[in-house]
Amino acid sequence: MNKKILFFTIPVICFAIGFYFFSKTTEQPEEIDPVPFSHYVHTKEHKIKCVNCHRGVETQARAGIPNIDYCSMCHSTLINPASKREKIIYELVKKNKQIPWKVYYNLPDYVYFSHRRHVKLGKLECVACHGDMTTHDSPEIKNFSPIMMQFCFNCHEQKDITTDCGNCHH
Amino acid sequence: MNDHQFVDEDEVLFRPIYQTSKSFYILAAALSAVLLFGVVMYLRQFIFGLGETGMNEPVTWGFYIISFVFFIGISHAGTLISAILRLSKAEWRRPITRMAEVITGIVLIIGGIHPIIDLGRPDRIMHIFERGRLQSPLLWDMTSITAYFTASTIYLYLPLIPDIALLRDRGGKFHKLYEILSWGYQGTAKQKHVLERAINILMVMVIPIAISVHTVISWIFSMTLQPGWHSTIFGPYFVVGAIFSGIAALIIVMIIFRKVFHFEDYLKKIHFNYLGTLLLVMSLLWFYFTFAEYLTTFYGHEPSEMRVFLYKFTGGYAPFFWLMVFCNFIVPVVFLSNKKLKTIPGILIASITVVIGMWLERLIIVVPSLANPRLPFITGIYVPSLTEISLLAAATAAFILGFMGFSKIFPLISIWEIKEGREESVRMVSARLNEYLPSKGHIRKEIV
Amino acid sequence: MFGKIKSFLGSNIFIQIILLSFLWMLASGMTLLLINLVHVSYEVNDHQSASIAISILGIIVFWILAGILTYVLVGLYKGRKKGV
Amino acid sequence: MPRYGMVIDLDKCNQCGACVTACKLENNVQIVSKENAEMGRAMFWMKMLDTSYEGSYPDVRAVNVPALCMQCDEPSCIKVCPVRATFKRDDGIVAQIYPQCIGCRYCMANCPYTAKVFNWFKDEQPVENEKCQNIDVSVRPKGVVEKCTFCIHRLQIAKEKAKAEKRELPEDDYVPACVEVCASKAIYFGDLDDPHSKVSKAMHDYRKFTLQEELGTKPKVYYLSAKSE
Amino acid sequence: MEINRRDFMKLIGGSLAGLAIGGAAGAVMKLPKSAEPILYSGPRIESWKLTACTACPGGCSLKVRLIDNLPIQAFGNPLSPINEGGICSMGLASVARLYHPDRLTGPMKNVNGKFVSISYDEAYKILKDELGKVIDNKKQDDVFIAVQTESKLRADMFKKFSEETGFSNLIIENFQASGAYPYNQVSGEAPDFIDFDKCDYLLNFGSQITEVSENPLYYTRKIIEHRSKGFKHTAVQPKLTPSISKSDDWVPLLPVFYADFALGIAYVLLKDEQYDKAFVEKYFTGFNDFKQYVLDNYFPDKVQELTGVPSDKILQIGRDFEKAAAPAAYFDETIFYNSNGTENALAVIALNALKGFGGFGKLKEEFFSKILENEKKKEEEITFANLKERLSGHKAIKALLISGSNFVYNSPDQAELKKQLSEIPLIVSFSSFVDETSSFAHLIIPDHDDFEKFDLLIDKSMGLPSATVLQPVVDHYYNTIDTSDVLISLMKDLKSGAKIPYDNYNDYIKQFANKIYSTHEGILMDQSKPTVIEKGLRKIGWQTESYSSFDDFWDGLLDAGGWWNPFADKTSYNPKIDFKTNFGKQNASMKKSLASLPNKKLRLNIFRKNLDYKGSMSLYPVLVEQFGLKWTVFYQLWAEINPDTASKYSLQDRSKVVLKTSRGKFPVFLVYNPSVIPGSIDVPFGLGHTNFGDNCGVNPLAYSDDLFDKSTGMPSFSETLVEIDSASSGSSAYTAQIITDEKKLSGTQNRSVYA
Repeated sequence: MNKKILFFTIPVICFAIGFYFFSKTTEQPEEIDPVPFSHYVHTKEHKIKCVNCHRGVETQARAGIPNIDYCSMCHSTLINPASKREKIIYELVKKNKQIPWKVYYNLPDYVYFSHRRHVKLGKLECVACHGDMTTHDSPEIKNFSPIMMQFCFNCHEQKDITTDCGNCHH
Repeated sequence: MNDHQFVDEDEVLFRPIYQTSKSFYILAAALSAVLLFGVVMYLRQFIFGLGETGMNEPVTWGFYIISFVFFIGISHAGTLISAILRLSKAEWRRPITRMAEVITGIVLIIGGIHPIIDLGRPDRIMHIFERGRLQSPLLWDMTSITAYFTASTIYLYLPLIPDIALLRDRGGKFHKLYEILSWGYQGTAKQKHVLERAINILMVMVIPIAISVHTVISWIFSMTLQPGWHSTIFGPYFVVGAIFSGIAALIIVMIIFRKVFHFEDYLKKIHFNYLGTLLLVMSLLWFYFTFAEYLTTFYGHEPSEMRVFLYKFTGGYAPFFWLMVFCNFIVPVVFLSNKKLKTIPGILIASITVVIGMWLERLIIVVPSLANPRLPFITGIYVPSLTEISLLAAATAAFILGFMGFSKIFPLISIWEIKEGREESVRMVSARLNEYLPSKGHIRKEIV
Repeated sequence: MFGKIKSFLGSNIFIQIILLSFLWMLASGMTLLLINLVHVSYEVNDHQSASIAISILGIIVFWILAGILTYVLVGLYKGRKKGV
Repeated sequence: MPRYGMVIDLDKCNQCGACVTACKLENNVQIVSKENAEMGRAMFWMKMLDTSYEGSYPDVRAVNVPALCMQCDEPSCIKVCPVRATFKRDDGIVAQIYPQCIGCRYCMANCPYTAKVFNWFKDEQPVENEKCQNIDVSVRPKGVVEKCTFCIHRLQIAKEKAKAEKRELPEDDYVPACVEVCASKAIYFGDLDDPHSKVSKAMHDYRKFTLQEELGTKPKVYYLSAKSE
Repeated sequence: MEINRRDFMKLIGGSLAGLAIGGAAGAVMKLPKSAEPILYSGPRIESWKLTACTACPGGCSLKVRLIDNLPIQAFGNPLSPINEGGICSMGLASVARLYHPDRLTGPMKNVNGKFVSISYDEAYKILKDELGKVIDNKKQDDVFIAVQTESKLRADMFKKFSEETGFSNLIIENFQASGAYPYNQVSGEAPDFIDFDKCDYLLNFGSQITEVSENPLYYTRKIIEHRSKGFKHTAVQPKLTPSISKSDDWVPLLPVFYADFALGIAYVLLKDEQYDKAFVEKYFTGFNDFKQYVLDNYFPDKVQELTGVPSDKILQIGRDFEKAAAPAAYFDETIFYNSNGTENALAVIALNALKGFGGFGKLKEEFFSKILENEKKKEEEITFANLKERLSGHKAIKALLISGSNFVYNSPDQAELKKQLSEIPLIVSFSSFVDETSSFAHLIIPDHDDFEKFDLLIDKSMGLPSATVLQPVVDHYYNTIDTSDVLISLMKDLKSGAKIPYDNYNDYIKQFANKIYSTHEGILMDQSKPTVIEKGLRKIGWQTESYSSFDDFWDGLLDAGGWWNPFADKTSYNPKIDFKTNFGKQNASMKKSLASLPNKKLRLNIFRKNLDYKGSMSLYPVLVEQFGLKWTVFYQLWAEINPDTASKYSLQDRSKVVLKTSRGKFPVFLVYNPSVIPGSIDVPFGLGHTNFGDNCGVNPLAYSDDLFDKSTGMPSFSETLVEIDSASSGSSAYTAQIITDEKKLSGTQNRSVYA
């Protein structure tokens, strides 16, 4: 009898587990960028600020990702001929071929998030949300700090900024 | 008197549990097919969206809400009636109560599911628990229906215990189940006493809950500003309607099982007579409420109200409206008020029409008001789609299936109450009569 | 020792208790839900009073129901003939 | 805190319906398939309540009323929402939170202005319009209720601009699309509480009326008409 | 309880199954695709560009919103004096056209019924050779060019082309030009505008003045203002259109009777001796005959029995008209949508003449005609009528060039016309879509979209010269080419030694702008209306701004989106006019039959809505959706009928009815409408395209009689008689079912007609 129960309960539990995971997982795109971009080299070694490449940060909602002709401003010549990585981008620049960046921070379109508001008006550091990207030498494969609504909430609550739904959702 | 004889006597009541005919399986198969189809249709709706239904602007509520109200209404058959009968110590209740309570149990589940079927985003149902708003009548509903469901299941379960004990003592199939559910009931005085008490408390408790449930459902509508809904008598109106349809459903069920399982000598003409009378009374009461409702509307002659009024009386929904009146008032009155027609078939016909009529009434209440909103410029047409119809069919099938299932596990007529009746009631009744009658000799005539 | 536990797990009373606990779970679950909702209504302060009134009603009903069933089942359990 | 409201001057309105188009395009309101439209599922946040006629031929006059969500001060829709998906903001705009809505459509049933619409199917913009969607507004998923929001996204962006430029939000910076495009300047929009705003001046016109005043929903969309409505 | 191996396996199996099912269920329960984030990579930089709207003759200035240099929305330019930030539905929707899936991506060649794409050079070569042949054997007269453009400059370019190459059969449909056409018959010049500063009574003959007209948005504002000053606006129209909502008085009248009505009013003036005698004897040659004729034939009672307008109404309007100091009887192209359109127009002109054209005005010095060399050409204009007669007559047409015009869709009785077209050996179309007309083409050289090309829309209807720039918002997506450039290169190739002072159209535009610049008048549209003081200063020759160079001016022009001259002076309009024609003779029988309907017959009155201009609507789903009626009738043809008439024929409201004309049957959804003229059925125009965007509904014009205005060749919209073929008693409750089978029906109808 109780064997029966066991046989009943365990699959049920498994069902629950399966259900939970499959319904909750937010699958991350796992491909690696075609360009082995290194935040470390750019920020730490060449002392480039985030804003210099992600130009939208202080002026508009989107930070934006530089396209090839922006890269070409530096990479039109080989800075460090030794570097294998740099060759790749150098080639791309020569061919003037756009880089198919992977975008890992996809905001649902029913959320209004403005970088300007947070960085310029709110005086937030990039690190606050994105984590310290400057240490990343290898190209990104996932969004470094997965941002959930709770994440926003915590900050908004402690800074006591409105948590009115209508403020971010429409 | 000796036991053996009794067992024989009530053997009929045990038979359904131990013997199953082929036709049972066939019917079960057919019904489950219908049910399955309904499920498939629902999955389609779930995937493709509510567009699968016939609902539109401004008729944003359709069959689902109608059947929700309807089924919850039916549920009042049971518990309320049996409770009232128990309370009023009506001796003829004994073979009826069980079925009534079963109806409640099953129908509540079905009815309770409907609002979820009606949701546009059932995958977000958790939002109700996370950030629900208790001020919304929908939440009142959720609460009261859950309460009612719990109460009525308990109320069904408690009187079932002695019978389960009987079944357990017989041994055979489901032995373990019976052992567990009977909680070692052996009919000792103490146990009897405990049971009695519990049942009495519940009886008193269930009635207000039951009434509250349907009042709250009516409030879903009457709390809005829609013409034709925004009315104070909706609470009692719905409750009356609910009991009305409940009794009708109960009669149908009784007659069917009487036929199928040969309960003729338990469910006698007299029971149907009484229930029929009750039905008649409710029918009159229902008509009174309906009349009051529409008279006030008509007399007030408020334009937007009148649009709905005319839509019902002469407009697109006139056929349904008059059919409803026919089913809910004319037929019952004709069949139940006159001796010749008040036979069991007659009563059956009356009850069937009443059930249909009450369903129509829900339709009449829900759709026309939505179809004629306050701004006269936008008007709607509502034509149900296959999805909705098949889901209605599925709900009905589920109801029957539930009953069949129950009849295979538990007795449909509470055996111990019958026994108790046989043993006790004569004495109890005479005692009671002694209390409120002057002379003794007179009484003898009455009873014998 | 282990045998005892096993037999207990097998026994009816265990299952019966589980069944009973379901009802209590429902009752307490309902209570928690209502409390949560009241709390939310305080958070966004709209009509707390209404929420409270409704929740009080709901909670009481559920607890009474659970109580009754427990009372019965315990009563039945106690009231068995001796020696069974 | 401002209290945003609107005044529509029916004597100026020439019934061109540009406001309707502007609304649809600004908010990516989906254009449903023909079958659905015929079933009465066409979605309009703002619609020209269609011609009722005054007088008898040949002296008839058509009465067209552009109607949108009335952004009531006492909204009957938020009273019944079971999940707080619709609520009144501090600035008086009645917001609808799509990710929160469970699609019970109770608010629609209770809206005396039938201003709300429901996504019966998943968003189905025709190919012609796909490429010119307004990126500021989310595309609503299937099974949620939506309605006019006074182009709330414009308010957000305007506010942010103003803040970035360190100045107060001037009156004309934030107007809904329907107001912006109106050719006959028949729609005024702004802060009703600010006595100097155009809208509050227009609001105190003797011709003022609101739809279904008797219900006491206190709409914040007023109409002006010399003909008594 | 011990678990043996089999049990264990069972257990594993069970749990795996559970996991799988659970996973599946979980996957199902996930958010639907549409709710998942839509990824827009790219910085989303917002920018605004100014251009002009070409959806209707108005030529409003558009403010286009671009995200990452892709146009997504269009609004009105708040600084433009024409629309002052307002914009109509057509303008708003116009962005969608840019991305329309049906747009031609390059030149197309018709190879036995199928269009195959070819290179531009190929296409051009074919065109050049064919035309070259024609020229060589001196057959220029057998070539027709049908152009429909609202841009004067583009029209000018075509005129230039026809001049240079000698293709004299040039048909130019231009709203303003055709409005001026009857003036050219009786007098030298047309008035430039209604002078709202003087005009105190506006009598509007059939013009949907605030919807689709010379300058609808400007007129909308002006008329509101005008009426707020207490001046009257009376509209004479067969249909209660939204325009009339802005008029004080409406005279429901069929276009056929406009002339009679106008003369009826003239009668009142003449009788009361209230007309402008000075003007008349100075400028009105043949006045006495005219007076005599009117006095004999048009006393109010006669007019009443003729037109059905009560005589006291005529008197009242006549009195209003004569009392007014500067009345204007206004008409525009729409008056010609009738078989005696020109006559009507002349009658209206005559009526104006009696009050000395008080309500109209003219620019002091003809600003643009100074610049436009080809505008002032006074010889006999070729109109669509000529093409019609040529087609019907057996004189062959060698070639037909079509630009912008979709005349097949816009003309009645299309079956015949289509047959005739299919006989033409060479049809070249410059349309960027395969529409009804260009589907007959042998060669299509698609033009740029209007968001991709340069142009300058010049306008005088405001009483001030203004020029709105139509400039590329994006550089063209597809392999298309500006038609004018094709023309220019054709001119060069066909006529050796043709001296063309510009090598492409943009150049031409620039030169035009340069002329504007060189006048040193006016200001750019980047500043709000000048104040009185400023005007005063201007008067005494103070330049508020001056540009260092033309390039400077040009850049400014592009940024500002246009140029206008708020300081231009205007004069009263008093032309010499002489009437040789006498009125009322035309189609008397038609009038009779329309006035006193034969039994069981009704008038089919086709009306236009402000969502559609000459059948252009079907490209824009958002407009087609709104085209419906009362938000309950969508994507199908409906008909409005007066309840009294309906009851006579026992037709129900909101029922489905099949109408029958001499050309065939078509289904309509019948709706009551108390504003409809008794005895006529109003159906909207704009649905029922066969291959041009959305093809729902029916095109009523295809079923109406083959009637054209004799001289302008505009199709007649309201002279067909129709009868109820069958009336199914469908009440509103069953619309859903009706609609479905109606669809089938309409489908078959289309086929039978277009076969």
